[in-house]
Amino acid sequence: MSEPGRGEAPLGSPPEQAPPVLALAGVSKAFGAVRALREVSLQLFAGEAHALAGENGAGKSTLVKTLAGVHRPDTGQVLLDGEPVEFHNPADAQQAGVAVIYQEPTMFPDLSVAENIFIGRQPRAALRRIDRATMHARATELFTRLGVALDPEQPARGLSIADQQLVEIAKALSRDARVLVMDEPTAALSGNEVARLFNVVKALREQGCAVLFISHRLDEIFELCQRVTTLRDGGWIASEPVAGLTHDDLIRRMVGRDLDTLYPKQETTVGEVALRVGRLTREGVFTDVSFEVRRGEIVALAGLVGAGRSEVARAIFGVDRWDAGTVEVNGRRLPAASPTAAMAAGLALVPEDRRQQGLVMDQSIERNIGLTGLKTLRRGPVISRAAERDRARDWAIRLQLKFNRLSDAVNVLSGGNQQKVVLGKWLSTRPEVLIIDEPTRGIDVGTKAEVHRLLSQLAADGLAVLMISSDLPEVLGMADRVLVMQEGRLVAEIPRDRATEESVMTAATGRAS
Amino acid sequence: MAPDVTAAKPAEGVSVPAGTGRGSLGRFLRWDVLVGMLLVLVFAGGSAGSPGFASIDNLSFALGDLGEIALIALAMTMLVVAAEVDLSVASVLGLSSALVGSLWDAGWAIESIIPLVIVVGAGCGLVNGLLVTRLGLPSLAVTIGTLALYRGLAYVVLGDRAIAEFPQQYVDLAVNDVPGTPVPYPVMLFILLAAVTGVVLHATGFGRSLFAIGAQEEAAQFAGIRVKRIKLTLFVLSGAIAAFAGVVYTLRYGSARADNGVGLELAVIAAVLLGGVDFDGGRGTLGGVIAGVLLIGLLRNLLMLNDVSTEIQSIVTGLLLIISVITPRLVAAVGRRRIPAPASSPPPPES
Amino acid sequence: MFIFPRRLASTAALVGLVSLGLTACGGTTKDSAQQGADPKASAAAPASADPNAPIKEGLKIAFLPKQINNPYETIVDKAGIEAAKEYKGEAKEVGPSDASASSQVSYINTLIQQRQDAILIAANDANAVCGPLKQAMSKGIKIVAYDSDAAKDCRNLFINQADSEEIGRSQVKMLADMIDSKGEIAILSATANATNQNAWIDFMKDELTKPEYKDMKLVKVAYGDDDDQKSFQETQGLLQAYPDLKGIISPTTVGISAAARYISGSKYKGKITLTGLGTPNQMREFVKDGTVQQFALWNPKDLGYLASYSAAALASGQITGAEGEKFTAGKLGEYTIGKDGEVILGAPFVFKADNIDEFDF
Amino acid sequence: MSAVTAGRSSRGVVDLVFRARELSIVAALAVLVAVTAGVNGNFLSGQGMKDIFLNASILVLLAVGQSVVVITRNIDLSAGSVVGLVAFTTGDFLAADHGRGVVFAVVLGVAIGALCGLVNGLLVSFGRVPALVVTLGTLYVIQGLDHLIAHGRQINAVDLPPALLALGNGTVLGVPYLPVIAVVVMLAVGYYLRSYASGRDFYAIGSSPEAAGLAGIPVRRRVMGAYLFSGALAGLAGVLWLSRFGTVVADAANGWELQVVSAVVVGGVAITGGVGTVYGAALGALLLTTITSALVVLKVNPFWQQAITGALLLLAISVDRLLALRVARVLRRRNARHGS
Repeated sequence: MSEPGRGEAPLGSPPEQAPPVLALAGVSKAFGAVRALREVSLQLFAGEAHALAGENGAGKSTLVKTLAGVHRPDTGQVLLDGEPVEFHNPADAQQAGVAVIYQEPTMFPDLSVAENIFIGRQPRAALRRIDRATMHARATELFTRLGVALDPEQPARGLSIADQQLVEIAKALSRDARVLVMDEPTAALSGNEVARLFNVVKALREQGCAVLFISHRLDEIFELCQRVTTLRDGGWIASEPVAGLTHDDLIRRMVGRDLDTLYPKQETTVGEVALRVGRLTREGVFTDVSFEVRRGEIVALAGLVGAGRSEVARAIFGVDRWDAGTVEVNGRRLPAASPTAAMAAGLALVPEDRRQQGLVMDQSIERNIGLTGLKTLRRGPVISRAAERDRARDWAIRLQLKFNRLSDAVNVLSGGNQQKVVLGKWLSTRPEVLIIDEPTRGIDVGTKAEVHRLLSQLAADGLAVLMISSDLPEVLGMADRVLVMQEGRLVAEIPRDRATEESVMTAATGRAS
Repeated sequence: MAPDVTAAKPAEGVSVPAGTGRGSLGRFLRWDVLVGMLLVLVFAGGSAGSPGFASIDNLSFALGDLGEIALIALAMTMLVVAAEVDLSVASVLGLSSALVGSLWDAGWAIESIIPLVIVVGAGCGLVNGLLVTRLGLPSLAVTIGTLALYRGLAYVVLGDRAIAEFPQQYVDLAVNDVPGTPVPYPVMLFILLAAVTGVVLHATGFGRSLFAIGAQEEAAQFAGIRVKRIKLTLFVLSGAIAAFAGVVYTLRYGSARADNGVGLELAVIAAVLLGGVDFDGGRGTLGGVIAGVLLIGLLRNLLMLNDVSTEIQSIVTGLLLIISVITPRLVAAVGRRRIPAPASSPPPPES
Repeated sequence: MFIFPRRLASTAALVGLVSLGLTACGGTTKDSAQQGADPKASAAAPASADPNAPIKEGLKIAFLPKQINNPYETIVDKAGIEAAKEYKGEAKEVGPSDASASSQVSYINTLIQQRQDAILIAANDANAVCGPLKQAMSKGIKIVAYDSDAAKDCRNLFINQADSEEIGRSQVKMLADMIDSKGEIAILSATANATNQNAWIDFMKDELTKPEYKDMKLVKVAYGDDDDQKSFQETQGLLQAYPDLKGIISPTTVGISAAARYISGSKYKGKITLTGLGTPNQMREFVKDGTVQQFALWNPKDLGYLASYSAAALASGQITGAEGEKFTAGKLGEYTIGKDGEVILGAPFVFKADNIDEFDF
Repeated sequence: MSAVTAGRSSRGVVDLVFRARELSIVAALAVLVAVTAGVNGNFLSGQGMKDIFLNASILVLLAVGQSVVVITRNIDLSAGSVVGLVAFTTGDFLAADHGRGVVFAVVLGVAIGALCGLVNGLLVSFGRVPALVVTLGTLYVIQGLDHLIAHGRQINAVDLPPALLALGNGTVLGVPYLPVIAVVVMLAVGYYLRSYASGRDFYAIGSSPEAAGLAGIPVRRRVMGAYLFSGALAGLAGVLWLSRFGTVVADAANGWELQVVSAVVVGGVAITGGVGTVYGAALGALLLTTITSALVVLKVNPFWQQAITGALLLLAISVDRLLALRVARVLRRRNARHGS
């Protein structure tokens, strides 16, 4: 595990003289019977990066949306420069200088990058016309300030997630935002992209901007922030300087108890080859990718976002077509582009995007778990509801799923529990090879450890696991071998004992070491 | 990958919790149940207030008159559940009618005409399906195109002719009641097919797949469901059923014309939506659709019997349609006060 | 690549089985059906008519036009409803908003349930309405077709506005007079399936085979679908496609007015002769500005009036619909039933600049 | 860094395709007109051109209104029925008293249309129900109202004030009013959508309704606006319909909804929103009308006309899609070559 970076000299305590730029005072928000926020207070000062920590479901997103004007508090106040204000809608909040960067970037794919930045506030020429030249010039200027090269006239469709984040930040910059709220901006980014983002944020902070930063990666909180507010179950736990805290302190505040190790890797005996990928190529996406995964092994596929890792996984599983190469599971070659055949051969893929790809959000837990087993749940031509329910209950118990009823829609579950449903859905197919893409993205610390323990246990039981992750500590903590991809090619294979942050990042960025 | 075909999705500022229809309130106030209750009301009111309404003759006729719409609605329900739509069904019906007429006129045996026409209908559906699944085009746009194309082909086949004089034993099959019952043969066939469709939609893996595709196509694909093939199957099925409905239509009216069934697609879609199937896919019940078909048919029949003008009938149909989509959202809005939005879902109480 | 899934195959098989199961043995073709068909039992006609029977009071009769909201049909039906007041009957007009046979059928059923004494129908499709009409007749309801006939064995009477043959032939004659029987001509009809239109067009074609019209050539039958815009555009197309076109016959009120409107505003005005069937109110402007010299129509009010009385006579037992029977239609006087139960209103009236102002319908 | 160059060239490709969308319609039009004129010189005569433009104008107006709605990822099926309602009610209004002003009639027609649009807009944006279903419902309702008001009556040219009829058939400098009105409306709307912030909002909403809400765009108000505008244009189209045809019964423009949607789709406005221009939609409308006229002039069997129109629509959207897929592939390869 890496040493938490504390490069910046943290300001020990908030500057008491000026009132906070933005503050919440005793804010409560309930949805029906559920109280998402209970009397939460928070103060954001100019020039300060403030972390918001808490498990999924602790109320972080509700808090962000309250600041953004999406939700209005039931009780309590939002204070701007010490004065109570009411944000009726996102536009009000933006007017007040609050810029929010959401977990998933909110782009207009059909509009140009420049328009995405200036939508609703385009520079005007005579007769209130849009002044395109000025707009593009200002966009270019913003990108120069951010130190990135993006073409303002390029359509946003097809931008990488990292680039989309940058456009969002450019948007915030262009508003001269006084408060920048970032809801898990790094979830989809990899090492050097995070570094680039942090440089930008630090510069903003130094210019007097208040930053509210949310991340499940504790290292990042320690690297970037001066103070941290912790929420648990919708309630405020603490607001304190980061300086005096350790990882364990923070986890204890979030979880309310001590956690065992986050990466409970078990030693296993490696068996025969379960998955063999030979010279797999999809034009323009990845080229000549060959590797194998053995039983009992956890192989991590590392690299920057956009290096083609998820795309390889999709092709192996057959969601995308490959143009050349072979995929063998237990020595049997798979046809191209057939998830059905891949499943029959014993493959399972826990996809990257839980909400879009992993789950049918409106449907119940039991239906989601049953979806991969429609053939096995049949009694005659008809699906047996009892069998479906048994299967769901079985996995819910095994995975320690927290739920009310199995017939509840999965969209009422927290992110971690949703990920457990996805796991249950796939493990119930009794796979021999499990491909798991970003196993713990957006999952709180407690559940994260559970997922890791589960993966470890599965490998020990003889499952072959291919894990894709942008979370380097996770890669290093869990993998027996690390494969590194860069620009669509497999560039390095690093065994566990030689894998370090440095060796992986060097390979991923293609810099000669 | 196919773009999402929710052309008609309402623009909305914040995401609407989609699952709230299944909330505690929604459990009892489901639209399809309401439609069923409305149907009972119409029936009871009609029997009490209009002398001719509850007579066997009238009901038998009213049922028979719904035959084609009901048949096509079966396939349409499955399509809409899978978040697709087929606007070309009435044109396939017309093409099928024109083919039946011209082949019959050319001296073909009706026994070979019927299977052939159904195959042609399946072919029409196949074209729709291939354009939607292979090219990833929105089905709304594709089937507006084939709506014109197939109707045009019907005119090419039959032109201005109207063919009549079909063999009596077949006309009888389309018109007469099953002996001993007040149920016309096509309706009996519909009941059988509806039972099969109901089981397929609500109790088989295929049906589960449809709901998953409609609710979240990508997730369905990642779960190993053959999305494209299933959609293709649905379009083929829809074409074949529409063609078969064309045969029934032709025999029932004893007249094959190129313009048979013009505008029927809107009636079918109205019935399906009235039955509570979500146009965005992923939600609906066949029972609701059947209630919807019956409600539209019986209500129209009742209004006619009471000499309510067509204009008012049209207005009533339109209003029912609007109410049918507004009500569930209102119920959901009421439910939203008790159920949190998913975007900010707090942890569920531990079990 | 594409394999029909099993379920689909089984459905197809089911459909196939059903259709096969319906078959006895050997195919049923048009020929075999006609050979095997029972001689059509003539519709339940009472044994005899009583020419002296008075018209019953309180008769319930219903007009079922091709389409409600068609102004021409509205004029006809209103006149019929007025006529019913004269003989103390109750008349009403019901009907679909689209001109389709299927929607007329629903209305026939309703009228049967309402136990009307007589149904007057302008059939959208002669055959499609036949089944339910027979059913109505079997329940003692009298059926009178007007404007557009239903199949002969499904109605008691057909009130023909004018003899179809006469309409067809006279239209050709009228045009021939105006263009000296020379040049290319075209017909702008309503929908391709309109039975009365097609009957007239057949007679027009037949008339054109006569030697005196050897220099007239019918180059095209176009369909305006009784839609203004479509008829308009079809007229344009005709004039462009056939630059030598001398005359157009449009035997439909929508078609002739749209064509006249186009011609009056185009360079073709005065070069092309337009005639056909139209209402005076629609055509007045174009007759006055010289676009149209003359056109024909029967008086639609008389048509409705006659139809109404004939229905009453049928329902009262004065007539049965047999050839040769006579009845009195109020102010219009006595009519005789002709062949196939047809009653002909009279010759169409020709409207010209000097008489058009005498009419308002 | 190569991202800029990659971006520039990819933009070039994308731009070209979008422009190619409109260019290809122009090309198709040119070929169609050339072939037809080759067969029959009359097609390109002054009268022939005038006819084509006159025929297209009303459809162009409706297509412009519809494309604004479609760009916001919605649809307005009730447009045709609004034309019918407005044509009849304004006709009725003017026929009742010749002294009533034509200008007032135009305003009245547009107001009735806007009212219908308002109802649609309220239901779609505040009721949050699928636009297709709502406007299918209002289509039935408006049609029913129209028929109820008309009740089998007919408005004849003689009943209308000459000034109104002159609007439909008169010319300014030899060009008929109707196409002038249509072109002016098209240019104004096209310019507004491209060059005004609120105009860009429509594209943003269609591109991603969720993001639009979060970006502070007044989504409901804009969607309302789109419907209001589409309704008002349908109202204007109704008045022009009346002035052009003079004779109006209740079912004017009956069934036009699908034709309008076809024009918009052929014109390259994506039915999934966010993409397309009103110029494309107007060209699409022009193309569809020209095809109908050309088929008559080419003496194509009238029974083939509808089939050909349908096939062309399918061809248009398929080619469009194939082009888009091709561009995506080119972009993908290019990105791969340049690195990301």
